[in-house]
This record gives sequence, C-alpha cells and structure tokens, in this order.
Amino acid sequence: MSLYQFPRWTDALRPLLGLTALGAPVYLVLLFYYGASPKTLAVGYEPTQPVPFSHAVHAGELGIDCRYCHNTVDKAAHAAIPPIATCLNCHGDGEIGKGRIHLDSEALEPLREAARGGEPLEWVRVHDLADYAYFNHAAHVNKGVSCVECHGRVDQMEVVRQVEPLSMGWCLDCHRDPAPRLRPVEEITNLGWVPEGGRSREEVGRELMEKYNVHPKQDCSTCHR
Amino acid sequence: MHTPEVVREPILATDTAARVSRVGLSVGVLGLLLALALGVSEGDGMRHFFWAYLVAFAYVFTLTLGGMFFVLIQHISGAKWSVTVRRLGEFAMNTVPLLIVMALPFLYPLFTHTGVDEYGGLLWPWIHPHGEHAELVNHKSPFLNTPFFIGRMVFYFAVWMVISRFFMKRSLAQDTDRDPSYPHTVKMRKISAPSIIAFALTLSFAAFDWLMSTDPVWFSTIFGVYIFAGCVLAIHSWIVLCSVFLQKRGYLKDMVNAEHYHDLGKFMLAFTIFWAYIAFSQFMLIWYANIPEETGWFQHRITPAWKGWSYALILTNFAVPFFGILSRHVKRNKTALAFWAAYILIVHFIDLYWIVMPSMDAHHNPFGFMDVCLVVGLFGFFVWAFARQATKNSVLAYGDPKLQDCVAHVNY
Amino acid sequence: MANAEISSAELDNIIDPPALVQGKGDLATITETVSRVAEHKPPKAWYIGFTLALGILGMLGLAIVYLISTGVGVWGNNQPVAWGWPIVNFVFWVGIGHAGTLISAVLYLFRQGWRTGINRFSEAMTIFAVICAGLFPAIHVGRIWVIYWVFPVPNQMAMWPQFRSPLLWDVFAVSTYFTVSLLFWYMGLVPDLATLRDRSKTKIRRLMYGIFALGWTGANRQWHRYERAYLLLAALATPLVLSVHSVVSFDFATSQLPGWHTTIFPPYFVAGAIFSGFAMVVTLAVPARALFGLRDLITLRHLELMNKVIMATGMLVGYAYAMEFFMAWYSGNKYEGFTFVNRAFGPYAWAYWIMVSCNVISPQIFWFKKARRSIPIMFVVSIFVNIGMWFERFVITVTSLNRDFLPSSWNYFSPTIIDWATLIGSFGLFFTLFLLFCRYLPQVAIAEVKGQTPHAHGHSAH
Amino acid sequence: MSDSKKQFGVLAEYETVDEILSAAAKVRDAGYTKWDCYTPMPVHGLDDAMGVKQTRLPWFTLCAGLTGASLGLLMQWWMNAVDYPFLTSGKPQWSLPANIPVIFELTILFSALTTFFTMWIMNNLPRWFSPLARVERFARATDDRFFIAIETADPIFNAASAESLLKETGAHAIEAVEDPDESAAPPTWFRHALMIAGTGLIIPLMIIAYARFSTQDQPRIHLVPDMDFQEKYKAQNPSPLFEDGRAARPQLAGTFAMEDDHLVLEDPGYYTGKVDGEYLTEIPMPVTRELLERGRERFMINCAACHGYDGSGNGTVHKRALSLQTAGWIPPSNLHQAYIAAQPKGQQFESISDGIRNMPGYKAAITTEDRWAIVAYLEALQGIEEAGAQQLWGAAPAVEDAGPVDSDPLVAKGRELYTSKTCIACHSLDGTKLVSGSFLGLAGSERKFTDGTTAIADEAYLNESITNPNAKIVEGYTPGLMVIPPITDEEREALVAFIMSLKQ
Repeated sequence: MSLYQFPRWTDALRPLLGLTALGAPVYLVLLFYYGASPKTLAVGYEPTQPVPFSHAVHAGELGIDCRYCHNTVDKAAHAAIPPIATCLNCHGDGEIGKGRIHLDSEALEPLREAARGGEPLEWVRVHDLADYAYFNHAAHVNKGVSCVECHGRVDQMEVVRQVEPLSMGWCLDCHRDPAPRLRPVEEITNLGWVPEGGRSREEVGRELMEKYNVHPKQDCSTCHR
Repeated sequence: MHTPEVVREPILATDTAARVSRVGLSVGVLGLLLALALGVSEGDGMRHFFWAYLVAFAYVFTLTLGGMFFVLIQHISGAKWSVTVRRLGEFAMNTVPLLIVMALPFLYPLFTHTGVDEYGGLLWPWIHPHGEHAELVNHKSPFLNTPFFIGRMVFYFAVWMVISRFFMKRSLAQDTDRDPSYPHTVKMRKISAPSIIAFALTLSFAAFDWLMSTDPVWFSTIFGVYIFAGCVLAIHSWIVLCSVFLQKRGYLKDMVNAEHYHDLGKFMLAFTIFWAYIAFSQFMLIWYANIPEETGWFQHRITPAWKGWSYALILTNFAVPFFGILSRHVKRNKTALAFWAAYILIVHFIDLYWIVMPSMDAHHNPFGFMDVCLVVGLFGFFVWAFARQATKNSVLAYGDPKLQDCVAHVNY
Repeated sequence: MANAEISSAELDNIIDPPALVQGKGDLATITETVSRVAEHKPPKAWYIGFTLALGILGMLGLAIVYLISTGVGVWGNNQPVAWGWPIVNFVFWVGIGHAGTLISAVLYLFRQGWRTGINRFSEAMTIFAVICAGLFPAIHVGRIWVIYWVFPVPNQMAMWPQFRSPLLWDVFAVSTYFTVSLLFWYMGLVPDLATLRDRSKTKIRRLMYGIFALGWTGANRQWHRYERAYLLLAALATPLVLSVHSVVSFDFATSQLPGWHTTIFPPYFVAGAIFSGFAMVVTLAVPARALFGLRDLITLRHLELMNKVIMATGMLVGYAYAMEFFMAWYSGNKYEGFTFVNRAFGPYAWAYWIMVSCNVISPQIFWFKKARRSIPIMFVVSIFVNIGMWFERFVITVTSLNRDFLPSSWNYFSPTIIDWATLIGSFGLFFTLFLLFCRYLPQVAIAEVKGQTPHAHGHSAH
Repeated sequence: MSDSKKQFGVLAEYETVDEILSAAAKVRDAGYTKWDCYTPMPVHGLDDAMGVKQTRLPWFTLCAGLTGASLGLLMQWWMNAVDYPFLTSGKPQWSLPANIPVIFELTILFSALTTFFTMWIMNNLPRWFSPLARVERFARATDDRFFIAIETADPIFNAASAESLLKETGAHAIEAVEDPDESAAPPTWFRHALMIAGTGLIIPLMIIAYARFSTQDQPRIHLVPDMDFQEKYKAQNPSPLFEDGRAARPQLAGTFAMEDDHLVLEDPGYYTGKVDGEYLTEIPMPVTRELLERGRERFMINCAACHGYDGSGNGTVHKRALSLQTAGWIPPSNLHQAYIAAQPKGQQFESISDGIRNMPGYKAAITTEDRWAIVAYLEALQGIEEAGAQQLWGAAPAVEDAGPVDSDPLVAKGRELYTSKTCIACHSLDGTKLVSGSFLGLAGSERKFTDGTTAIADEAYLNESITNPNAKIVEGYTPGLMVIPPITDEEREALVAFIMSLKQ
C-alpha cells in the first residue's frame, strides 16, 4: 500500500508530547517571570558617567554626608543632583570656583568646561523610576528610611550601580513591613549603621514606627497620582 | 436488553387512589381545623394563621402550576421519554379548582379591617398602607389595590382552568381515540405554545401578587422565574414519589423504569441547580449594588431570627440535594430517588416559608406547629384532589402515540 | 404489535416533519456527502466570500493598529457614554457564541437528535464568535500588551487581580467558555478527522488529518469512554453556557445605573444569547447547506426546529423587556422609570423600536408553519434578529448611559469611523475563520449523524 | 509459531450493526480479553455485548471539579483578603458572593480539562501507529463497516480457533493482521532535531542568568515602554527647549532672586546678618535646643568635611588636600580661634552665606534658618572648647591670644591686616606650625631654599615673599600654596613691619 502510514517510532513521541504539554507552560512562565523581572533587567545597571565621580572616595573615604551634595533629599520629593557649583566648592580653579583640589585633573575637564558655560554635564540617571510612579525622598528620609535601603552601599561604590529592583512588588515589601527598614533619622546617611546593643532592626524598627508614626499606605494613589 | 411491548389498556388504581384520597381529605380537614384552632388562640387576630396559610397555599400552588408546566413542556417539545408519567403531571395540573377554593379565605384579610392599627392588616401589608413606606406603597396603588387584585386573581384562575381543562380532556380523549392521525396529540402540541406564554405571564404575576407583594416596597424582576424554578423542582419530585408509590402498589410496573427515573432525576438535579442560579443571581445583584430600596428584603432575612434559616437554605436546598442526586446511580435507583424527591418536597416548603414569613415579622421566626398543620393540611387537600382523579382515570396516558417510544427509551 | 401501533418514523410523519437525514442516508453516503466538501475545490462563491472576508479582516487589522498606536480616543466613547461601542460588540459576539454550545450540549442532554446536523457547524461558529468577542475587551484596554494582568499570575508588581470586579469574572467566564468549547469541538472532530484521514489520497492530507485524529480507530472501548466524556463535557458546558452570559450581564447589573441594575438580567441575557446565536446559525446554515450540498443533512426540519427555538427565545426576551418596564414603574424609582421612558421615547427611540420590532415582532411570523419552512423568510428573519440583538445591547448600554444623573452631562453617543471599521472588521475575522473551517474540516458531525440513522440501531432482541 | 511473532491479530469485517452486536457477544462469551470492535460511530448496546465495564472517568471529573472549586475559593481569599488586602466599592476584603462566579468557572474549567485529557489518556491516545491501519479494508472502519480484531496478545489467542470463531459469527471477511517489522526507535534526524531544540531551549535561560549576575552599561529594556517615559518635565531633566539642553536656567551675571530681594528689604538682619552695614551681634531668633540640634546636624553635613567634626579645621577634605599636596590650598579655619569666636554673629552668618577667602558661599545650599542654626551651634562648639575641649576633642588647637598692644601705628595696622587679609589662616604668631611657618621669629632667621641657597629673612625678603611667594621656596614647603589676597603697597609695608616686630 503506497499511502502514508505513521511509522512505529511515532509511539515514542507520546512521552515527548506529554512532557511538552506539561513542560512548555512551565518553561514559558519561568522564562517570562525571570526574563522580564526587574531583578534581571534593572539590577546591575552601571552606566558610565561624564565625570568619573567616585562615591567611594567622597562619601566613603572622606565621609562627606550625602546631603552635602544631594541637599534637597530631606526637603523635597526629588533628591537633587548637585549643581556644578557644589563640585567647584572643592574642584574649582580660582576663577570658576574656590576649591583647588585636582586643579589639573583631565577627568574634571568636562566639569570645568560646563562651569565655564560649555556643554552641560549630563549625568546618567541610575535609579530611574517609571514616570507614572511618584516617589518622595523627603517623606522616606525623614521617617527613618536610609539611602542604603534603596541605593545600597553607595559609599563603597566607585561607580554607582543599581542594586535593588525598584519594582512595585519591591516597594510593597517595605510598605507592608517597614519595621526592619527603619533607623533613627540621625543615622539616615550612616550607611553602615547597625543597631546598638545587639538589638534586631525589627525591634528597633517597631519602636521607630511608633515614634515616627509610620503607616505606609498601599492604595494605588499612594504612588500613582 | 428487553423492551416490553406496550399494552394499550387503562391502568386503573381505583382502590389505592380512593384510599389515598380519603387519607388526604382527613389529613386536610384535621390539619386545617387544628391550625384554625391554634390561630384563634394565638391572639394576634389570626395574623400568623393567614401568613402561614399563604405559605401553604403557595406550596400547593407551585405543585399545581408545576404540573401545568410539566404537561405543557412535554407537548411543546414532543417529548417521548415522559409519556408514561405525564398523566401524573396532568392530575397535578388539574387541581386548579381546589386552588380556587383554597384562595377563598384570602377574601377575609382583603376586606376586613381587623388588626389594622396594630400590624397593618392581616396579610398583604399594601391592603392598608402604613408606616414609613406608605407613600411608596401608595404609588403602587394603581396595581396593588383590592378590586384589581381580586380581578387579577380571577383572571389567573380562569386562564389556568382553561388550560388545565383543555389538556386534561384532550389527553383523556387521546386514550380512547384510535384515529391513526392522532388529532388530539397534534392539537395539544399546537395549543401548548400559546398556553405556555399565558402560563409564563400568569405565573409571574401571580407570584408578584401573592408572594412578592408581601413586602410591597421590594421588587425584583427575576422573582417570577424564581417561583417558576420552585414549581418545576416540586413537580418532578412529586411525580417521582407518585410513580414509586404506584409501582410499590403494583401499577405502572413495566411502564416506568430506571431510564425514566434517571430522566426525572436529571430534571430534579437540573432545577436544583437552576433554582440556585436564580436565587444567587437575585441575591448577588442586590448585594452587590447595595441599593437600600432592594436590600431591605434581604436585610429582613439576615436578622438574628432568620439568619440561620437563610444560611440553611443554601445547604438544604442546594448543596445537599445537589450532591445527593449528582450520581447516576442515585438517579437510576428508585428508592434512593424517592428519598431525594421527598426531601426536595420538604425543603421546598423551607424556601417558600423563607420567602413569605420574614415579611410578616423580620425579628421573630414564628415557625411552629400551626405552620406544619397548615402546609400538611393543604397538601392533604391537594393529595385528595389529585388522587380522586386517579379513582376515575387511568394513571397512564395509554393512548399516547409515543408510548412505545417512551417505554423503549434508553439513556446514554 | 397492537394494530393501532405505528413505527416511530411514521409517527414523526404525522406529528412531526420528516426524518433528519434525507436522501439515501446510508453510512457511506453520509461520509461521502460531508467529506466531499473538504476534499474538493470549493465552489466559486467560497473564493469570492473568502476574498471579501479577508479584505474586511484587513480593515479590522488597520483599525486596531491605528487604535493601539493612537489610543482609545479614536473611538466615540466619551462621557457620559464611556462604555459604548466595544462592549456592545463584545456582548453581541459572546451572545452569538452561545448557540454552538447550547446546541451541542443542552440539546445533547435533552436528547434532541436533530442537533447532529448542525452541531459541528454551530460549535465552530461559537469558537469564532468568542474569538471576535474576546477581541473587544482586549483592544479596549488600550495597552493590549499588558492584558496578562487580568490573569492571576505572580508578577513584579506583587499585585493580584481584583476578584470583586465583574469584569474579572468575565475574563474567567469567557476564557473558560472558550477553552471548554474548543475541547468540546475538537473532541467531536476527532472521529471525523479519522474518517478524512482514512479517505485521504495524498501524503500531506493523511499526515495532517492523521496527526489531529490522534490515531483514532473507532475501537469500542474507546468509544465507550469517549461518549462518557462527551456526556460529561455536555453536562459541564450546560451550566457553563448559562454562567457566561449571566456573568456578562453582571457587568451591567451589579452597577447602580437605572436600566442596568435589575435582577432578571442573568436569565434574560442568556435567553437573548441563545436567541441571537440560533439566528446566526440559521443565517450561516441557509447559504452553507446550499453551497456545499448538505441539504440532506441539514434539512428543512432542522431549520424549522431552529426557527421554533428562535421564536421561543424571542418571546423570553420579550418577557424580560415587559418585566423590566413593569418593574420600572412598580419599583417607584423615578430614575428607573425615566430611563425606560427615555428608552422608548427619548433620543434613542429609533434604536429601541428597531430592537423591539426585530426581536419580538419579527419572529412572530414563525407561528406559521409555512414561514418556519420558508428559506427566504427564515433567512430574512434571522438577519433581523441579528440586527435586533445587536441593537438590544446598544440600547442597554447607550440609552442607560447617555442620560447621566447630572443633566449637564447628557450627551448623544455617535460612533466614529474607527468604531464602524472595528465592528464590520470583526465580521471579516469571523467569516475568514468560518470559511476556512468550511473548506478544510467536516462541517457536519459525520459520526454523530450516523448515530442518528436507523443503521446505527440494532433490531435484534437478544 | 514464527509467524505469530509477526502477527498482530485477526480482523473480521461486518456490514451491519446487528451483525457486530451478535458477533461481539459471541467473542465475549468465548472468553477473549484482548480484542475490540471498531465502528464508524458509537453503537449503543455494544458495551453490553462486549461486556465493557462502566468507566471510572466521572470520578476524575468530580475530583477535578472539587479541586477547581476549592482552588478558586482559596485563590481569591488569599489574593484579595490576605496577600494584598484592598478596599473597593465598600465590599468586604473577602467577599464570598463576589467570588462565586470565579469559583464556578474554575470548577467547570478543571472538570472539563480533566475529563478531556483523562479520557484520551485512558484511551491510550494519541497513538498514531497502528498495525490495523496497514490493512486496506480497515480504512472503512471510519466509514461504513464494522470490524472485530482479536489480538495475538490475548492469553488464549490461537490463530486457528480465533479465525474459526469469527467465521462462525458471520464475518464477511477474515484476515490476519501483520505486525509490521519496524524499529521503534526514532530515526537519527529526529533525534538530532530534538537535541538541537533542547539545546536551543537552554539559550534563553543562559541569557537571563547572565543578565542577572552581571552589570550593564545600558539602561534596562522596557518591555512596556509607553508610560514609563511621559512627556512631562521632572526635576533636573533635560529640556529640548533651550539650546544648551538645560531645563534649569543658569542665573545671569549679577542677578539675584526677586524673592530674596524682597525679603532682604523686609528683614535685612535675618537675611544678610547686617543692618545698615553693622553686623548683628545676636542671633535673630530664640536659640533653642532644637535650633542647636539642627545647627549641629547642618554643621556635620555642610561644614565638617573641611572644618572637621570638632571645628578644628582638620576635616577629611583638608587632610586629603594636604595629602594631594594641592597647590594654593588654603586650609579651613580653626573655628575655635579667638578672632572667629569674637566675630559678631552677623559676620559669621555672612561668612557662611557668602563665603570668605577660599570658602564658597553656602547660601544656595543651606537655608537661611539653617545658616543661623549653624551660627548658633558654632557658639556652642566654641563654648565647649572653653569648657575644656581638650578632653573632648583631643589635641588642642593653638589659640592666639590677644597679643601685645602695638605702639607703632604701622605695626598695629599690620596686625589688623594679618587677620583681615587671612594670613592668620596659615601663619601663627606663637611659633606653632599651621599650614605654613609661624611669623614668630621669622624676621631675621635664616631661610634654606630648595635650590640650595640661603638667605636672611629681612624686609626685602618679606616684601618679595608677599609679592611673589613662589620666587623662593623654603625647604619642606610646597610651591604655589600661598595665595595673596589683593593688597596695596601700604598694606604690604604694614604687614612687613608687623612681621619684623615679631623678630626674636
């Protein structure tokens, strides 16, 4: 008989079919879940900045407080990237600013150039929330949420890198259970802070929640407004 | 498998039926008298009596109208499976005159002023609008007024009389008629279509008039369908009970078999689900929208006095019978099915009682011996009227052209 | 046999129209009649129809691309009629999608043998109609690429769907309905695909039909489970079909809007869905049976019975219209009352009366047997019903919304050209799929029709 | 018997339902178990004739339905009432009535899927290969013929007796069915294709793993980009409106904010520290504990990096600048110096606001109130010094005493200039080495220069050093460090006279 017949080995396809039927959805879901996760996509973003500013030196070694440069962080929603003038406090050349440290540094040339009215410095934003998400730095910082909770140990980073996913689920983790992420507001920029006397952060956080009246909201309109 | 050849002879259960009808009549008289005595002694001016009477009346009414639907739907669909049990439905349908007689006591609360001051009337509160809702009830007075109400009642009864007489007569005539063109069957099939329209409208409005207007403020467009679901559920259960009883007594032996019980059981299951579907739809929509003018009705039914009854309803009228008759084996076992049929007939009363009584008193569940006396009594009268027909007529529509098909019919 | 006894077939002749399968009606003929269509080049009309449908489908594609690239502002939806055209179309198509499962499942449970002639056909119609229906809410969200948010999948937003929303019930109801309908349809197809496989003359046909026939041989031990599964699916699909349109009705009825909030909506929508679905089956069956030579399998009796169902469900719908009107007055709610007066005599009175005349009045002609059996009349009425049922959804949606509680917001809804292109385009999608089905798959359930012939029943008593 | 190895079974053909029904009953009665009837449609009564038992399929359906219902209930309860409780439309977080529809749908979905798949599994389908399909006449099993096949696998199978039994049943044709001698192993090309596909499946996973555990220079992929980037201005974002791309416009030279102007006029003391050219002597607000705390905090943020946490002028930045040997670096002042402590508050405020010497103004970075807070804190800090800062801060910085009263007016003027022209920042008067050498005993001392030459520090040398500090570099000092403020010849003369007066 000349007509096509299914050969015997097609029987071997049956377990394969079952495996595919069960495995394919699992595979696709996992692929999407891990592939599209901000932990995969966003964490580890480490752009090259126009000036190789080292947080490790300034915030870490020199111990300059975060707020020296990001001086709006406790007053406004936005934590300002400092104006060039702030840099020039130390890195001027007498004419454009008073400080003289690294007067001859090549790397700082773009800075001086910008200060003289040339091309502005375009710092690359590392932690960039979607535009539909509203985040208020002051509201967090003044209630005892340290910089480190979202930005990691910036004082140890030569180049700033995103270490947290900044996804909605991640935000909610803290909004649902803020206690272990709180510290006394005095210690807000002390990125290496640990509670005294061997107390747990949870324990300290509970007290601070009470003290600062911390009741994070979970409504849509908290962040999407 | 063996299919018996049908013998086209009347099956007369005269003696049995006569005995049953006598029992029914005595139960009816006894129950009614007992209830009356209790009602008089209760001291609320017979208010409880009349409300409970309405529940019992509704019980019989749903059986009668259920029978009517059963007959009509078999004709309109040309069903074959149901031929051997259709006569039982016809008997039930043909108790309309009893219904008319039973409706007469309603004239008393309609015309009397007894208890008006205290309770706002003996029965339907719209007869004497009172309290905070008087204005809204007055708005409805073009519809809810005594003369029009009685007029509608007469109209419903007239329509039902015409339908039931027609189908009963034709069906009996078909038994003896040997015309091979089956003119009666053809005629019944033709008339069933308009009849069912009349049936749907009259049943809906009768449900609105008698049951929904017990709370004259409340309204629900689905209410007619809700009562309809109860009717259908009740009649299928009743037919199962009757045929099992008749078979126990030696009648219909070869005529009704596991296949027919299976089908009846399927309808019991289907309408248990349908009832739940309608009840849920009504509840859910009112619960969800949460509009005060509608929620009042359910509010009255979740008071401490009625809460248990309401929750029980979900179990007794849906969950329990659903799992009870889900299995094919139960549906094909007539003893088991008869149990569930009896069960459904009992819980059907719970449903009706729940519909009516909280409107009388939302904060007190008056259920007691009198309620049982009344429903058993009126049901006794129904059995009497039902069985009396069997004393004269064959319990099998033996002349039906589809009889052979019916007996041979097999479920898959 | 008693002398007054007559055979079942003869009886049908007296109290019922002729048998379901006409012509020679033996097994081989049934196989041949149905398979022939899938095995030979289709008639010219098919090519014309397919080209046309593809063209309209293209228009739909353009409309959707334009919609998504621009935003839902291209539609006429706006305050106060923010729920306009798309939901009308959605409910319209979902409604049509009810007849298939109803014919397959409910009539199966009721042992209505006549379903076999048309069930395959209407199941396919169901699936395609549900696809069309699903399209509208999907494109209505505006950002179709995040449509997966409606499913309860864990996500980086740590959010779950809002299960108290009727729109989410819709997601579950419609997707369940689609899945179950597809399973039901495919399951019915398997033995017929095996038939086509065994008849095929080319390798590619044998391979394709063979793969999807799953190696079906017609072994009785398999038939046994197959039939039980079929029965179970039918028993499951029956409450499902009720639930789907009930849930669709909840979209409206759970609200507090006069004209939407009424308890009869669930059964009323279901009746309307069956009504429109049957009308669509008739609309499709009339040309199809002529075009593909299926007159012997989809007989006049099938059509007549469907017309009866159309008449019955039409009256159920009429019952609901009447109840709504009565209750609008009886409720004593002024807003409710106004809404209904506004429906009948307000700016959309034209739509209301189109609806009433198409849905309630036009099927009344089926009281006459002649009309029930007249191809032209039933075709026209079925189209009327399709139109009327579309307008029913339009009336419910638009007339209730266009009179806001705030009179200053009152507005008149007018569809835009994109609205029209989407609606008409959805017919392109529907007919493209349907014509492909007609071309390549058995349009009539071969095995099931065979089961209804006298050849399928043993006569010997044993 | 070698034949039976390759034989699948015996096939018999029948033409009508009646035939197959009676034949099936006979085969059943003969005791066969591995056999089946093949029909183009379900034949009712055949189950009985074959003795097929009722399938258990409905039980699977029931279990699946119950599973679906419970899962639906649990899912909605957990998602809406536990994991993300959320209030909407006044409904309870767990609203059972509203959950019924989804529970119902899931019940049906689970039941239907289970029924469907279980049925195929129980039927051992799909199974595309079949020896029966190789028999030409068997193609009619899906058309109009009925077949019975008894398989060789049946324990009581015997080719001869099976054939004779089937003959007895009235079969129209009987045929032995061969079991094709084919390999059950998939062909090589298929195995290869499978391997390639399997490998292909791993690639996306590896890409994901790599993306997870590496850093990237490029911004994330936005799967849903539309609303992540909205056409609206956010703080410090670039703007296409201006040529230089800055949304924040730099101030034009000589401008100052209207608001400040206005406020300065309203309350010049508070905003400038001066009223009519006279410094305020007191802080223009009540000095509270809060203000001091605030001042301390602001001091630590803005001042401590240079001036040190203790205000001693020994901050980390200063140390860093020294270690980098920064030319022209003027060390931050020791804030404990008496002359600073003695300054009027308004002057301190002005220094913070507008800067002094090499210190830039902090007007833009610190609010007015905070600047006053720092001034207030400074006083406290200086007070601590007096109270014994040595214990608190360790090594005590040198503090200049008021010094002798100069009789020569030129020297007196020089002493004044010593402070106002900021010499004091680097040169002490008590012999301590600050940034540079002390003025005490400078005059007349021998200087050793980096080029190996020496000189006596006389008036000429001092004049030269003030005019051109890099002309001669003393050993151990960094060139370019000394900054000369604008100075007139008379002033230089006075300064030299002052330094000469410190001759030892």
